[in-house]
Amino acid sequence: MAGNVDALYIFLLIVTGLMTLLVFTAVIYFAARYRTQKGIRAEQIEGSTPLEITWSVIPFFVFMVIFLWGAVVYFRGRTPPRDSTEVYVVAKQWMWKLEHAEGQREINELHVPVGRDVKLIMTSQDVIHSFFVPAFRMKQDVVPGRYTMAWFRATKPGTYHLFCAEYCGTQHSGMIGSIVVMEPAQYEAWMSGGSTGPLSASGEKIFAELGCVTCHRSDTQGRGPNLQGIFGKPVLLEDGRTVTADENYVRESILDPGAKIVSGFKPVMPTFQGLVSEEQLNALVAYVKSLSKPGEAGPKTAAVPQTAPDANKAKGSQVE
Amino acid sequence: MSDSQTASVSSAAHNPALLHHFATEEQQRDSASLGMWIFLSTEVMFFGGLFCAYLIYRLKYFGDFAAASQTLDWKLGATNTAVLICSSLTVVLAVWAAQQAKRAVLLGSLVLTLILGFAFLGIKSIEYAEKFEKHHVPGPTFQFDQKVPGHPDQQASPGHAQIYFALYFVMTGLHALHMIIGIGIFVWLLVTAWKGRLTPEYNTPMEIGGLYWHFVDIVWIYLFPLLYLIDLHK
Amino acid sequence: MVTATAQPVERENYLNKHYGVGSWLLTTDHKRIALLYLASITFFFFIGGFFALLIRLELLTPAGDLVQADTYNKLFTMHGMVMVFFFLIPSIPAVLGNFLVPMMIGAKDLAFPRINLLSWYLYVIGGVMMLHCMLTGGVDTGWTFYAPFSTAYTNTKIVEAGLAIFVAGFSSILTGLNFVVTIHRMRAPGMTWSRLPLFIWAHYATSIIQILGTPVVAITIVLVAAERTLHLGIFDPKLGGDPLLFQHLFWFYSHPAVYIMILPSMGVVSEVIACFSRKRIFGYSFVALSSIAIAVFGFLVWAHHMFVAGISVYAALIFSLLSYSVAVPSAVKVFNWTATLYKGSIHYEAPMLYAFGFLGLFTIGGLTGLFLAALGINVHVTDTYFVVAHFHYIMVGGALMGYLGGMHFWWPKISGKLYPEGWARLAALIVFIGFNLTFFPQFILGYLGMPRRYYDYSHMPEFQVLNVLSTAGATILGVGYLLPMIYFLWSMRYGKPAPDNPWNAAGLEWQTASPPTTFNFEQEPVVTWEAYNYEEIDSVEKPEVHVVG
Amino acid sequence: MSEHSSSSLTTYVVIWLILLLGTALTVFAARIDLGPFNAAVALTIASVKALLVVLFFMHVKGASEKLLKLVVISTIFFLFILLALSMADYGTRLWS
Repeated sequence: MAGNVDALYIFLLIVTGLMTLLVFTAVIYFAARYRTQKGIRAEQIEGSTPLEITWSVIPFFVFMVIFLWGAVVYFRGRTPPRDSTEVYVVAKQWMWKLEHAEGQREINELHVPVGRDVKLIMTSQDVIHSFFVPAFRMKQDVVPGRYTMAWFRATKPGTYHLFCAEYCGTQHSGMIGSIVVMEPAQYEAWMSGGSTGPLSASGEKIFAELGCVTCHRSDTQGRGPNLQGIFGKPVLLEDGRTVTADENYVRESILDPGAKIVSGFKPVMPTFQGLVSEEQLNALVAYVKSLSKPGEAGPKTAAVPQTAPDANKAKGSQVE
Repeated sequence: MSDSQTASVSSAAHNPALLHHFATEEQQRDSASLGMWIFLSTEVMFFGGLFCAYLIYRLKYFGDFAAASQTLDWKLGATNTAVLICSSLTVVLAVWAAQQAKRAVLLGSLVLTLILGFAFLGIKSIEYAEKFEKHHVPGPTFQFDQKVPGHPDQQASPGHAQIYFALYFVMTGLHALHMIIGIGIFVWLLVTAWKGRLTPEYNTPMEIGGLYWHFVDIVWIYLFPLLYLIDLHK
Repeated sequence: MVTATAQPVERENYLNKHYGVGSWLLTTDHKRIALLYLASITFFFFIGGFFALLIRLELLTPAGDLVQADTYNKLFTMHGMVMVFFFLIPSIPAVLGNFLVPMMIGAKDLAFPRINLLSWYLYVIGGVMMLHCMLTGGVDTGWTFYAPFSTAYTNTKIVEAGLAIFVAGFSSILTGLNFVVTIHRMRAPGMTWSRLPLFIWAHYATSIIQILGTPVVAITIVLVAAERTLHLGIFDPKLGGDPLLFQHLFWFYSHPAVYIMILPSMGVVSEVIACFSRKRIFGYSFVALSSIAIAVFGFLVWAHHMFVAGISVYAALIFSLLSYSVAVPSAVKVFNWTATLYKGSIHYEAPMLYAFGFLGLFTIGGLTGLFLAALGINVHVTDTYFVVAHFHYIMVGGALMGYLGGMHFWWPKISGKLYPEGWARLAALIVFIGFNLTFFPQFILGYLGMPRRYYDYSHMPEFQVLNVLSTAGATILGVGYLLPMIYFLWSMRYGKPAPDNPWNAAGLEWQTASPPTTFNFEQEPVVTWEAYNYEEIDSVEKPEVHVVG
Repeated sequence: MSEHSSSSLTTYVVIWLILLLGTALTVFAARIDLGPFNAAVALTIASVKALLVVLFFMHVKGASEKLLKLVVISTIFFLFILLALSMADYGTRLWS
């Protein structure tokens, strides 16, 4: 991604450099050449419509090239590839809490393998933050009350800056961290420790604890829709609209169940606003998502026994 | 302020209302009228920000907005609409009377306008009082327990209803503030007219005061259907 | 049009006609109100500048060692609020515009002199509220007030600062209203639209923005204050609100507000370049209409401040596309000014040096705007020092260069005295060098990834060199800004008396006395010539114009 | 505008009656189910009423200059920009 942005950046540097050179040369040349001299009067020129059209239209077309190029780069940056590794990000004043789909939790540090697409599913617990990794030319505001997405693919192992780029209060400049990009083998080694089981497994547990299973059953008898295989699919709503069941849809359905009623169901679900933390929500979303993964009819429950997380690898493990 | 300092322009001599920096009365009147129109443009954008917020949330939380809207009494809203429309008529009559030098009509229309203005505010305050009783005023005491119209089994979200009431109070409150200012202007106009200072030659204050009043009326013409009549058929 | 030599006995003028504090505080003379504004905005400029200096000093070293984090956050917030709402927005319109708009169109005063005075009082009330707010704790949200930080999290004086800006906003609205009515209704006989100086066109365009944009930010501030005190939920996601709605409403005004700052400056530059090239502006009607175009298109681009904020990608596309629409008229202006120099007879007096400075800085500022409007690059550079550098090039490089150029150009008219030309040229040079040294490194900092509003960068020591350069530049820049204030004040007492038309310039304001009489003209002017009739002016034999002090 | 006579009085009364009728019509339309068109109908009626007030009560129709019309139209234009471009975001955003 960095390459795409830099290419456009260099193109813009050249274009604007030429424009600057043009204007500056003309100004300096005219200023020197036509400095006031005794006996020589200024020559009055009214203007020239062809010239005006020329210097409106040519820049306009140059601008359109920049626009289109910029739009292409932007679209690519906004569209996570389908099979990305997923990381859930919860921002709060003033730290980053990151949780891998595989269950590893980190604070202010994110370990990723080189060459793999990583999708970030981000939300904030309080004010607006912004997830900014200059080396990846990637930035996305993290907004409370909803998910925003971003993705990147690191191409070189190393440690890169992670900044909060949206002003968020006193310790805004302390809300920094690092992205550690590792060789796949190292990454696998790192991943093997410190997990309390996949996020979807904790999601399944919460799903059971909150009693969601009583209505959202895996057959057609439930009072709520069967959630098997719905993720990523269009959902027909009771008012006739169709929406795609993405992360934000699942999130909204938990927090504001009345907003989008699935066709054929009654609005009986109570809201879980204030009852689940952002981390628990992420786990629930990961669980619902796992119900749609091919070959993964349900998550392998508690594949890893509940062990204390390795302090070196995952510094923060407590859900508040 | 400094108009008494000079009388350099010849035509200024016979009209004390002509300010020194204008060449003619026509220039002065046209300036005042244009000034009021531009001020009203500002006012449109002032309310525009609120309408924008209202529009977005209404589309997003339509059912909850409908539920909240239906706790309002549309009959009172409609009455107030009629009251304001009548007051617009009396205002336009007052402008006409000032231009035609019909003193009795002028004074009568101004008094009627004021009565209608107060009637509007009276009805509005009855509505506001009801909101306080029902705990529909946004803030710590806010309570809302209504079903979404057309969905007898769906409880409307109190949070979203609170947004409706927040916008309701800001919009109608701002409108009421404009009404109060308008009443102030019209009291002043009544005094001016009583003293005989509004003449066919000089009635600019009446004209631009009228423009202001009509604008406030127009705002209400939009507020009424937007706030009171959501999904009323359900 | 005779170059009047200074007369031994001072003629009666707007400055000496009345004396006493009351004659100033109750004046309805647009020229005196302009001076009231001049004094008040200069005061706020130095307050804002002081904050800027502290910010730069803090960033000299990576660690946060000069002030506390909270203090730093308040410093950049106050710097922004004071500079934007209490200096840049009123600067050229309320001082030079107030002074010159009636004179340039041959009117005795603005259409509503008392409203004009009211504007100043509103400005002062807003300013006093802002000062009070700053002295009793201040605000730490950044001048952008983003919700929900401003509405639910910070414990600083949001409501008070918001109210101050609300009141000052009405001052701005009323100034714009006054200008539009004046330009429509008060033009002297013969002063047709096609004969208006470009300064007037620029102010007309500016006024449109003030009238239509300011009320939206005013109501937004009301909503923030209400939300903060009553927890309505309009911008609070916990209660169902959308924090992005705040950003939409805020930028609907605050993007066009940049054009409130830059358009009048462009007007000044048009006047100055024409005068010191002794030429009619190349493509007059295109320059005039491009001002209107900038004002109108300026309203279509606001969400380019929000490309990474979480708006829909389709909206981002639309706003990126529209953002380029505003670049075209800006480019047209630059090309026309450049073309005006061609075959001119160019003088290098201080105002012209500022105009050259404007051309250079505005070109860089404008072209870096192309980077920010390009979606792909915006993602990387937004909310970094790249943006900080970009908008300072426009708002300080552009607007302030124009303001200073205009102050020098019209100072003889305003004060009746000549400023010391040598010092003025030196100051122009210092400002130009200091400015570039301060802000050019910030473009690089931004692309390297330094986020804005960072108090402490001790984990990124690689940013220090560029920050040191920037702080060094700021010191030079500070000297450059102090100099004009000193010699302007000096010239009021010791300067040589100015002739009525020291630059031998076109325009009605130069055909009246320096300083002008209370009602500007001895008799109502009748305009029979086109704007910038330098050919006629220069064909009258007269000694070379040189008024170096 | 000095030639206002009894004919303009008639106009005022007629407009007044139309406005009252419009209000009644709005209420009536709101009470029948027009599907998605309820809001559109209500806003259309309101806009017609507002237009009548502007043209006849605020005398834009009889105004000798085009300037007032320009002020009205450009104000509506900028209001439209505010609403339309905001909706360009909200209308195409998948709601959270």
